[in-house]
Amino acid sequence: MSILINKDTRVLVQGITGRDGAFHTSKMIAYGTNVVAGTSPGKEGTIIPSGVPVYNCVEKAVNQTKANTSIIFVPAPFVKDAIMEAANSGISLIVCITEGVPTLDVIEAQAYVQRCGAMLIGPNCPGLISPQESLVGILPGNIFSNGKVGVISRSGTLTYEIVYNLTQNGLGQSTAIGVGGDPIVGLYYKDLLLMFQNDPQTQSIVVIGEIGGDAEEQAAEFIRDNITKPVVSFIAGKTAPADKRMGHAGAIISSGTGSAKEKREAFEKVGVPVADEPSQIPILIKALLKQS
Amino acid sequence: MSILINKDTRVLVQGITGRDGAFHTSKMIAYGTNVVAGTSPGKEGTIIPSGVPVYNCVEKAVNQTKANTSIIFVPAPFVKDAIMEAANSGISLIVCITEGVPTLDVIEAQAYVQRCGAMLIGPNCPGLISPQESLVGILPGNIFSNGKVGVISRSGTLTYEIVYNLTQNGLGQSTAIGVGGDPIVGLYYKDLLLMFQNDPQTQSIVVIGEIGGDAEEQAAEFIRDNITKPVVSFIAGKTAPADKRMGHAGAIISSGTGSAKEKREAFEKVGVPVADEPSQIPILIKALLKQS
Amino acid sequence: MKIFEYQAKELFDSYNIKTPKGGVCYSVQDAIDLYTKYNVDKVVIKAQVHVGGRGKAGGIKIANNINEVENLSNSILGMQIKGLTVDRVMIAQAVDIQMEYYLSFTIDRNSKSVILILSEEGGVDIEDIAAKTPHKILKFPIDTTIGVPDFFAQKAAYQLTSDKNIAFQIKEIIKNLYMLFIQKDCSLTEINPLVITKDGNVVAVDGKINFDDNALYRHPEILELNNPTEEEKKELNAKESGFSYIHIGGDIGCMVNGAGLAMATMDMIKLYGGEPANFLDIGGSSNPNKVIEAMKLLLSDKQVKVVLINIFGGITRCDDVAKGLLEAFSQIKTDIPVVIRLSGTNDKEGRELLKDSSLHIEHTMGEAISKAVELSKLTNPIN
Amino acid sequence: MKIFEYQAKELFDSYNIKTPKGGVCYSVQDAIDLYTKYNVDKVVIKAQVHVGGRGKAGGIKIANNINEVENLSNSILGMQIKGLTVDRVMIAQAVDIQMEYYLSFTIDRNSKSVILILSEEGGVDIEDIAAKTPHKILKFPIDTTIGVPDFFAQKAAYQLTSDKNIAFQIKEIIKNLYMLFIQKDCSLTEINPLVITKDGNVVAVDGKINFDDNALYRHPEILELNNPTEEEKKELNAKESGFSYIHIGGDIGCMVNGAGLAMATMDMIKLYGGEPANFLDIGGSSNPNKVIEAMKLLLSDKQVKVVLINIFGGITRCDDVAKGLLEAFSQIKTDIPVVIRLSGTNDKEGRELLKDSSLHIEHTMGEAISKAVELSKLTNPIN
Repeated sequence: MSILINKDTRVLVQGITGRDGAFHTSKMIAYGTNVVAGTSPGKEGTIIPSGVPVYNCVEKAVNQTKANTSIIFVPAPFVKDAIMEAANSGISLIVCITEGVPTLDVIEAQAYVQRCGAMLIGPNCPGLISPQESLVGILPGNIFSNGKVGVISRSGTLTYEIVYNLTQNGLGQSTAIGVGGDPIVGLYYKDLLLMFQNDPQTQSIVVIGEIGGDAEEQAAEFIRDNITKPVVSFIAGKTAPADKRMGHAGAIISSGTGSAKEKREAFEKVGVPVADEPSQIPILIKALLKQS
Repeated sequence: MSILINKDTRVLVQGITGRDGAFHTSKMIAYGTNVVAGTSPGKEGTIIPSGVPVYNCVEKAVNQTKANTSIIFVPAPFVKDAIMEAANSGISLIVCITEGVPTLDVIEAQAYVQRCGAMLIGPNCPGLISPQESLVGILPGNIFSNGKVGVISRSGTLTYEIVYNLTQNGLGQSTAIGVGGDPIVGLYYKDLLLMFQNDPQTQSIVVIGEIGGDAEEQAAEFIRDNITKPVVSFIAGKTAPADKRMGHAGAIISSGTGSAKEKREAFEKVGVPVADEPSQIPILIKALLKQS
Repeated sequence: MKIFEYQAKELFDSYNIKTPKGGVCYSVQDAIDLYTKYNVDKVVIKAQVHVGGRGKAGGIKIANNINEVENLSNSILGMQIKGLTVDRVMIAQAVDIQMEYYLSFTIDRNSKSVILILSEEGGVDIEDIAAKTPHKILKFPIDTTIGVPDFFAQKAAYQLTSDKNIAFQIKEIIKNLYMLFIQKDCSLTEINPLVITKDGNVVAVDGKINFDDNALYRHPEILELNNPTEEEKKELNAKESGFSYIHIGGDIGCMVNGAGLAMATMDMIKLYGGEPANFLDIGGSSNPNKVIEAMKLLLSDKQVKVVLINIFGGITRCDDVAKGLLEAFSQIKTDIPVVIRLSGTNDKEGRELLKDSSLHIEHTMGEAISKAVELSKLTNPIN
Repeated sequence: MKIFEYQAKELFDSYNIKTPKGGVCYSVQDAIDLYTKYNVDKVVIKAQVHVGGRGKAGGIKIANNINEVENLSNSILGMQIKGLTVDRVMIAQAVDIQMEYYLSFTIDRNSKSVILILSEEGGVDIEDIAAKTPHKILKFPIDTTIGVPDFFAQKAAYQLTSDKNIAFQIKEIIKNLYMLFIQKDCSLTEINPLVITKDGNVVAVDGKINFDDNALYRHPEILELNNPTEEEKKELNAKESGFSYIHIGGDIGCMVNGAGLAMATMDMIKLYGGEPANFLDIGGSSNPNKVIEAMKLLLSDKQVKVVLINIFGGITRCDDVAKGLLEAFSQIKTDIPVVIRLSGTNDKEGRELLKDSSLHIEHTMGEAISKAVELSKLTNPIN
């Protein structure tokens, strides 16, 4: 078992004829992901290199291919509509890769997704992977290996760095998810921690946080009350200046909260060790697993 | 037992300091209704003749008095806001008396009420009564008597006419509800039929319909599939010309549907006798009760 | 409230919905001037009236040159359509039609929301399509909390066409028509036909817009477009006096409190073999002035031979109603017989007050209606 | 994006939020002219800069007459506040303060929505209120599908006052400020203090508005208000070239792919005893031009003694990155030592390609950072 996606996941690519959409569709297919359909308004019936059928509208694509998960590559101004279309059409998991989406668009789209009983990951995220099962995103599949560590991260390459260290040290992953770096995103620490807690394959969890907001502090409280599996963490941005946006819109320390120090303290208070550098993560996990 | 309201109903009057609000508050109290609070922005703390405490906001009124049902008398332009405020503040049954409310306002308010898990009756309705228990509306309490007939109606005085006939013939009522005459209203035939079906006190049901829309046709299908108790009906508007608004905005025959004849046929097809005149209703009920 | 086609066209224009060149003319000279100004060959001349079936009545004609414009506008201006005199026509450029669709937004009682209706069968009455080929009517209920997002309009548009260019234009029209519907509080915004021209444009060739009367208070600019018929003016005056009146055409004038009871009264008159003259709901109060106004309106209908007053006393007590009626009838001089029935709260007291008047007093609805029908059958019912 | 207080005032005005008479001045003469024009006694002269703490820095003064206006505007214009030169001041009529409240809308990560924040403690930093008297901060998350209905704004307003007149004005301000927030895609709309004057008016005496950079494309009128500092211009230029750059101040210049990894790199430099000069995320591609632009920017910082390039190859393969770097470095002439670490997809091939270059090649992040810190400690690191 893994969480959110597995061999049975049937993926729809929204914006499949765009440059990024086409490129990552072929990457996902090469990894073994079951990509069943794509959308691009006005291009229904087009033959594309990956051979995936193209539809004008998500509803029809879902009806004809039973897609249950979508990945969004459409440009930022069209993301809100794309997310809502997916939710409206019965897609249950929506993964939005696009960056630069206006915050109010995300707020409205996320509220609608919730109302439809669906789930959103992202925007501005690398997607997720259940190694050897399914890859829905732009993560480099080759650095992942199947195993028992669940990974949740607000970052992209930093996740790869840490996963690379895990894989090198024989610690495969059940599922790894990049939740996205924007101020407002869909699924977040709490939601995913609970899924990993309930997933029989997952034995331990890595939370990769960064400065800004108080999601890590809240995650710490949640771990204390709900998670019995070992959790380790890394937090980026100790040296970031206050009130500056570090690439991720979410990574702003403002209003005196959201500093790396506060987050570290919150985690350590609930028994979650925080690594000083990415390479320490495998060591911390192994230590905790030995204890338990 | 009755449906929707009973001795335990705690009523809040929205617009209690207005002419109609104040008048009907005293009528409801005289009937025995437990009116616990009223609202009127800026008038919190005012002493009004009925002695009911006045608040600025529904939320505070609910917190302090545990009101669970509200009745709305505010002018039409403010009705949408009043309904949403009630739903937002945890009121579970909202009865809107005001007429002349813009249809789009009702659509938005009703959608919000549903989202909050509350129920709306009206607008443009006389309210409802569970005789000897509670009166939430502007119906003349004295013509009702406690008994076993459930009454659902789109009309006001026509309901009184029929209830008067019932009472005169020894047929008391469990609950009588005027759902309102506008194109869009809250609770409707189906919802209420099901409640009466599940109410132990109710033995038979009177449905008072009128021309316009296809609610009666839908109710007929619903009765066939879900209602085992005897149902009788009266439908007003046989002689109304097409495309004319007969006082009730809802009473327009248009697009070739919604005629009294079609509605009568729909009811008779599912074994619901339709009275030619109001005075026949008690006779039809007695006949059905004898059969069963 | 309804508006004329040319007014609807102007609203479409202001919401970026493409329409053919066109305008309103009150005279033949207007029509000639407009035709000359547009500098096109073929135009359509259309009677502007608030009823359907203009085409069948000869109110829509095609003109190919200035002479035809003169002759045809001359013949349409002043003609009668369903009892209404045509005082204005619309001149509009004729378009090259490739396809005709139907597109509207209206209120849907079942989904308790606004609904988008589409059909590939445009140019004919939607009622006819509904009757003959109901599967050709597509309905899309709207979630007004999210409105009409692009994807929704797009999905609908692709139901009518697979052409990307046409679908894009229809999508935009759907979005704009919805905006118009919401921003102006409409009860109907209809484009029929929505035409695909031979050169690939999507154009609203004819349209109908109705407004929610309850919301007119927030749209003074719409209220200005109102142009009621004589019949409608009577109804509007009644409304201003606090009651509802609709003329029907029989000989038994009715005055009832409550719309449902008023309809039931009309139905029973018919059932008992009589002919109701009108619908009249005087509402809840016992104010004598309202009764006087209502009676005057009733009696202004020269066909009326009997008046039937049917009052059910609820919150308003029957004795108060009786007092109001006595005061009213002390001011109204008429030879027409009046049958009255009072029931409900304090009905005995009410009937007692009226017993010395010239009114026919009855106890039940059935008795009152029997009496009124009986009186209406007398050649000279004046007793 | 941030705007000046006087620009915020103009936006408040256009959303019917009352503000004191006021305007911007670029010179002492402007200030005198405006003071004369307003024809009032007391005015406040406020430095217009994009940083907080103006008051403590002496950038806000009260002037009671024309001489004080001249002297004080003269002293504030040209002063330095947190490294920024004051090139404009705002002159605003002083108001008679009875109460000062705090009112703002901002984005709330937890409720995943917009949030209304109120406090009866206005006129001081909200951070200070949060730290000292957190119970005095009232938060109201907004359901954006319904926005801010009257009842909601009213409920909030009555938390600050029981006066009907004041509550009504605050309610209207709450609704208008929310409209501004939504219609202009703000990330913050703050009124602090929101003043109740002695004569019962509610006035926005100072305000701050920040905009969502991601949404600026739909607000050209807002983009026109932009007035970036020198530092911000550098960052904007970087963004246009496709990477993110923020100056920090140390001596180890960094170039990293990915924001999280870039922050982690800075953190580790510090951990290893070094000082990062900047944050620089070059993003995902191996385009040599981007590398050249980024290197130029890095090296324009004269404090930089070492450059550290930390690349994790994911979808972008390390050998492609290496080719890009080789091409870039063939064009960049510098004596500053460059440490490079390549890991991930095809890292061996990448390192192989670079082995004959003058770059210090390392395998792990730890090794690369150690090396860079070591080089930065040499008085003359040029090898």
